[in-house]
Amino acid sequence: MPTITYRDALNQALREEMQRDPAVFLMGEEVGLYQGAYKVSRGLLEEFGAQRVVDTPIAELGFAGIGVGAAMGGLRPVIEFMTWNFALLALDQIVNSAAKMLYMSGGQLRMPIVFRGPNGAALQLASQHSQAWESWLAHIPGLKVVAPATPADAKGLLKSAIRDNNPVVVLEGEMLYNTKGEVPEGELLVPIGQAEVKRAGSDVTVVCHSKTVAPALKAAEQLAGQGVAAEVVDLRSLRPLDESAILASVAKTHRAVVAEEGWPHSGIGAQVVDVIQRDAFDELDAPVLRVTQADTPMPYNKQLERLAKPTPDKIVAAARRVLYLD
Amino acid sequence: MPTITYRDALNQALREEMQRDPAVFLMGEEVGLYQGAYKVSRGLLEEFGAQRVVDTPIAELGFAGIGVGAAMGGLRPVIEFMTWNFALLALDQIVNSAAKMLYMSGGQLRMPIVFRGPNGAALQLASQHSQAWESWLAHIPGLKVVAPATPADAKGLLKSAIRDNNPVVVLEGEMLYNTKGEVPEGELLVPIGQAEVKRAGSDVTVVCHSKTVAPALKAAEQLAGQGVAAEVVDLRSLRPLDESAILASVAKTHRAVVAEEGWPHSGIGAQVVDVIQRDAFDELDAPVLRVTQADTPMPYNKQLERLAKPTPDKIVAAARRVLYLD
Amino acid sequence: MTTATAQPQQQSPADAALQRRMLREMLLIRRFEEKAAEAYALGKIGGFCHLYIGQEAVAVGVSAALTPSDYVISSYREHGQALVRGISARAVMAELFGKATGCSGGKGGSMHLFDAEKRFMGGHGIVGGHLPLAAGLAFAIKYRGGDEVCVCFFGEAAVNIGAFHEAVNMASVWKLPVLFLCENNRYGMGTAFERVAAVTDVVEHACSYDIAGEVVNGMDVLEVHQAARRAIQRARKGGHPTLLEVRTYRFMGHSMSDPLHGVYRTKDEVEEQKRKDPIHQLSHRMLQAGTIDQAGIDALDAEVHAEVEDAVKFADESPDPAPEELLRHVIAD
Amino acid sequence: MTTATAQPQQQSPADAALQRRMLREMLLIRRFEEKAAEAYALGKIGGFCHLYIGQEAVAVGVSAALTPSDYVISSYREHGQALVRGISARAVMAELFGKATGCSGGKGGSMHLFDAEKRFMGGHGIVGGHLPLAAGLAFAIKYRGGDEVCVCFFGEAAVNIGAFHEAVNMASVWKLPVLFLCENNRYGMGTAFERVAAVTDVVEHACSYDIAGEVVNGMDVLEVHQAARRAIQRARKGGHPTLLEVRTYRFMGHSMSDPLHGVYRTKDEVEEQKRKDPIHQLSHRMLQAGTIDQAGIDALDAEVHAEVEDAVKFADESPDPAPEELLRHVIAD
Ligand SMILES: Cc1ncc(C[n+]2csc(CCOP(=O)(O)OP(=O)(O)O)c2C)c(N)n1
Ligand SMILES: Cc1ncc(C[n+]2csc(CCOP(=O)(O)OP(=O)(O)O)c2C)c(N)n1
Ligand SMILES: [Mg+2]
Ligand SMILES: [Mg+2]
Repeated sequence: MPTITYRDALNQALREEMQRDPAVFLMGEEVGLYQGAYKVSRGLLEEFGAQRVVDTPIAELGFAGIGVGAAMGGLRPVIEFMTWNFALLALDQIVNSAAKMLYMSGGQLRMPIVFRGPNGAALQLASQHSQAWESWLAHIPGLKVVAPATPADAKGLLKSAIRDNNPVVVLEGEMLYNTKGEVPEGELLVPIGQAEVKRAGSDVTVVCHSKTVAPALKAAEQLAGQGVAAEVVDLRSLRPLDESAILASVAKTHRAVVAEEGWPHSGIGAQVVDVIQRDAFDELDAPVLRVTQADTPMPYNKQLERLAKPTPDKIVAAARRVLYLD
Repeated sequence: MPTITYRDALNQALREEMQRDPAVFLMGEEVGLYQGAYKVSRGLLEEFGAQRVVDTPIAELGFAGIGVGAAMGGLRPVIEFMTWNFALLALDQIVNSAAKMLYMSGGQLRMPIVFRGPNGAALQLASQHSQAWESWLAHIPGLKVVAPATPADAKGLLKSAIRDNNPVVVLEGEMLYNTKGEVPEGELLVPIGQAEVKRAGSDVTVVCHSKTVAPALKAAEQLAGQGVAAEVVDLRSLRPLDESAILASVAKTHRAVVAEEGWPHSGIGAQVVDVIQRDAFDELDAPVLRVTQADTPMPYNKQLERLAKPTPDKIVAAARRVLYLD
Repeated sequence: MTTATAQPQQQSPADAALQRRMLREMLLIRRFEEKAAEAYALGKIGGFCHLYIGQEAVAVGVSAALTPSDYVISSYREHGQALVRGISARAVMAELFGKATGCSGGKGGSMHLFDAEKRFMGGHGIVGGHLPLAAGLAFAIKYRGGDEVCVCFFGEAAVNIGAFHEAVNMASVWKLPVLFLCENNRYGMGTAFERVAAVTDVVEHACSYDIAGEVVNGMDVLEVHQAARRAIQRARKGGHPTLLEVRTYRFMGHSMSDPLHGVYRTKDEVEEQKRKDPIHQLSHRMLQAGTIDQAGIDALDAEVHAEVEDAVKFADESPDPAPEELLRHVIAD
Repeated sequence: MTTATAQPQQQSPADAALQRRMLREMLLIRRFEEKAAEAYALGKIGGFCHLYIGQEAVAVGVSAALTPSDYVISSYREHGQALVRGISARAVMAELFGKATGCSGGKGGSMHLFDAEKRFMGGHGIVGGHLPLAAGLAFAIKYRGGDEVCVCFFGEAAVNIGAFHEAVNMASVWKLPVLFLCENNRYGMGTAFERVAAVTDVVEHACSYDIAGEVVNGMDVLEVHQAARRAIQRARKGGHPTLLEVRTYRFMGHSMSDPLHGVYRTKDEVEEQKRKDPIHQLSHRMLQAGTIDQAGIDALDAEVHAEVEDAVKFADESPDPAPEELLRHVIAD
């Protein structure tokens, strides 16, 4: 199996789907001539031309809405946000137009559109450029939300998202683009709504997604050295949430830690905790603990930033606590 | 004690604080000449003049940002959103400017600003005009979020919000404006961050806020008829969340239901559940259950809308389930 | 940027037929809205309900310049545009009543009328929110090499919100076949435009985006029609967007829950405007030209009246959506 | 709307002193940015770092027209404006290094420089986001009856985003004392303005909002200075906003991680622009006028060079913020 980067996996997904279906087009800032701010769209302008790889002004609300309108008109837009921090300006179109169009039209207007781009913190980009929006987006009925952690999942989920007849939010990561992984040749479709056990274990479940999968796996490695077998469940899809996969793991381990990049209050982890205590109450041998970003804006200073982020050590500490090891 | 409407209580709070401090001003759509879309600002233009009661164009992002800039310049703005549905357009200014200004300036710039308006559904306003945003807003470090349910809390919390040196989100309710309640004469300040037990009970805790307080009290009444003593805890503040008040009640009842107007995924209720299971794990005799709006956009049809909303019956049913009565 | 004035009418039979149709459509909207107001008072219609009375000439004049494959998209004040687009009075009234037989299955209501087949792309409730959607529909037309156009109706107050500017700029840069049709009725709710806009000639903004701009008298359906035809021509060939400012007036309150007049506008102003009633203007003109007589007008009126009565009866007798509809259409399969 | 051209200079001693100060400030910015680039390459500065090299005349010409009580607010490309506003090179460099001694305590970094005392109201990272803040600062000035003004620096690409239009419209309607200063350096990242803007003369938008508009050559610090003085005059008396379009050019890549040239602009274009270097233009002019000699220029350069060296040393030796700083300043007491 070829080993490629997360960036190239996304690029393959876009290319393959654009080759497959002429109704698919890519729109966003710097996606064409500049080959993408993070080079995810490299080569697409050359292959598909300016009509299908569209550079926009800096007008997130406007071009997100143009994407929604194009979907109403029968196309399958892929809207790239340079980062999700800027998509804050486009939420009205994502929430009020895209997510509600099918419902408020009484089922007449499908909304096959993808909103994608890097989410969460990178390195020292400070508070306005280091925000993780998954809990906001997963809150909205009418949307689907995926957050792939590996190149294979990135390709397979983006391809599924583009073929989906609903608005799908694809949360990528600047810090993930250069990561490498095996990606099977040919057609690869990862179904939306299915979590994956990235490492099996029997002592404690670590639920994670996107950029917290790598630290969760590192933590599992450390825990293994301490005689603790952690099971790492990568949610992959945040809406719909794969509740049965979470519950199946907890039924085995009876203990859980939930890690996420976002802030704690009403985060994804809170919803996962709700699912577990609601449906696995009698299975639980300890409260579920959460590891999140510090409940602060992101500081610029490197040391402070490190303190603010979820890390393997924090996950290990939480796991040991739910195991009553310290 | 005089009995007044929630609307008049807010009006008193605005008037008193504007009389008290010349730096306080009100800005928003229709707040002046039209006396407010929901008449909360009735009479203020006449008393304070057009400089302090400012009618704006329909430009939520712009006037929210102007409010933030005015606060940077030493004023204490109160920004009214005609409804929070429209504030979706202003989130960039609320989140990226207001909530982060103190932090990213290294503590130099305080942000004494209030963002207020009706939140959640009214009657048959359909999907784009019937949304409850508390979980989104409470997610953000740097903000405070309050959601008063009674006229007294509305007055006391709005006054505290205006005097606070941080950005405070005040979530009101179109369906609450006409509700009446006793409001003590003279200075009334309700501290931000304190929940209140609106009805005492020993069998089950019902956590609620804003528009779910009334149905929770109705449910408690029905439950009383069934021999069940429900304790109704009104959060009042959603950020900071009064965790000790929640835990104190659960320590007594060992059972809890959380009701909210928002959607289920990563809602306020999920965070309350997380707090309870984390810090009262051994106290709990049953899983905590949640009552929320249906996980759908709001339909226009009256019957469907009723089905979508949290009701006393749904709260009663959830309470009976956590009591294993059915 | 040119300012159009109504060209003199030589009455060809075609003109006469067109005018007759326009008169009928304006009457239909007027009677429909009057009935909707009654039904609202009776509690049969809920939520917000924004009437179009006074502005009929705009929807009618523009719609007569369109082909069935052209797209129309509008704000929450869209009953009139939906009706002249060909959605039956029954389907529109049933939607206002929230019934399963409504054009949006009872889920959308007054602010969210949809008929994808008729290419009526909604009723949208966020001011300015549907302008990018209109540009997007035009983008899709151009992408597929079609020759349809998209007409976007919106109020003057939307010009103050960012979405207007972002959408118009991109429509111009990409030469999209779209007509931005601003119904300038002078007020956004209780706020006179001049109180909140630095420049009150909406059409001025056409310059900043290098698109065609026109201002027309929205009380004269023929003038509106001619300007719309010019704009749609520009859009169809070559995809040149137009900003068409139509000066009109709303005879009723902003919505059913708002006063007709009061602090923000005087009774006298409303009365004076009512004297320019677009329906009277056209019927008067037709009477003058002898293309219709009073009996003919009365017959048309009786006809639409019956149509609206039937629509109310239909809506009233139609079933509510089934309870399971609550969970349907959240996600498409 | 007028287009200004540099008035002929009769060299009064005052002029000479002002020019000397401007030359020094431009040199300070240039040397500071060069050092910042070095430090970035060494990994002492992280994140995004947007250099101002080539645009020095804009910050310097405008700043020289301000009083200490006037407000300045800017985007993420604000090192130069912060320096000429009087924040020490030490405090700015330390902030870029993320140190406790930085002007934002190490929490803001390159994009979020703040000094409330110096009335430098930040460094803001969302394109267009600080334009409403500028209008708000001007609103506060007018509210208190003060005679200060607020200058808002932003790039031409921000004109395509809604916040620009909403802010300018309200500033005009309310006659706020604000100067919207657009640094038109032709590119937003890798996108040439003409590829994404229907009208490429930013100043055109002044008409749509009935405010004063001027276009000036941003490579000539004196021309910028004179235009800024006129605009600030208009704002101070009577609160008339101005949209000042300054035509300038960035000699470096968009940020440290972006290429200097490539697909979006040619090496030749950059080289040609560098021949218009604002520092050379002013020093040349002063040499001609005999108000300075080469030795004098070298002395100034040596002076600022030492100042920047000191700043780097200071930043390097300063401590990181204490760990407990992570949780401080989230909420004020
Ligand atoms: C973004 C947003 N802000 C506020 C509102 C509330 N609102 C509904 S209609 C309206 C006035 C709009 O006036 P105009 O655009 O002129 O259209 P008209 O009602 O006159 O047809 C307002 C403020 C809204 N729907 N959307
Ligand atoms: C709303 C938003 N969208 C996208 C970005 C990413 N971005 C940062 S700077 C920039 C280009 C801005 O160009 P311009 O306004 O001309 O300023 P310049 O960099 O040329 O000084 C972009 C797209 C952003 N910061 N904010
Ligand atoms: Mg209007
Ligand atoms: Mg630029």
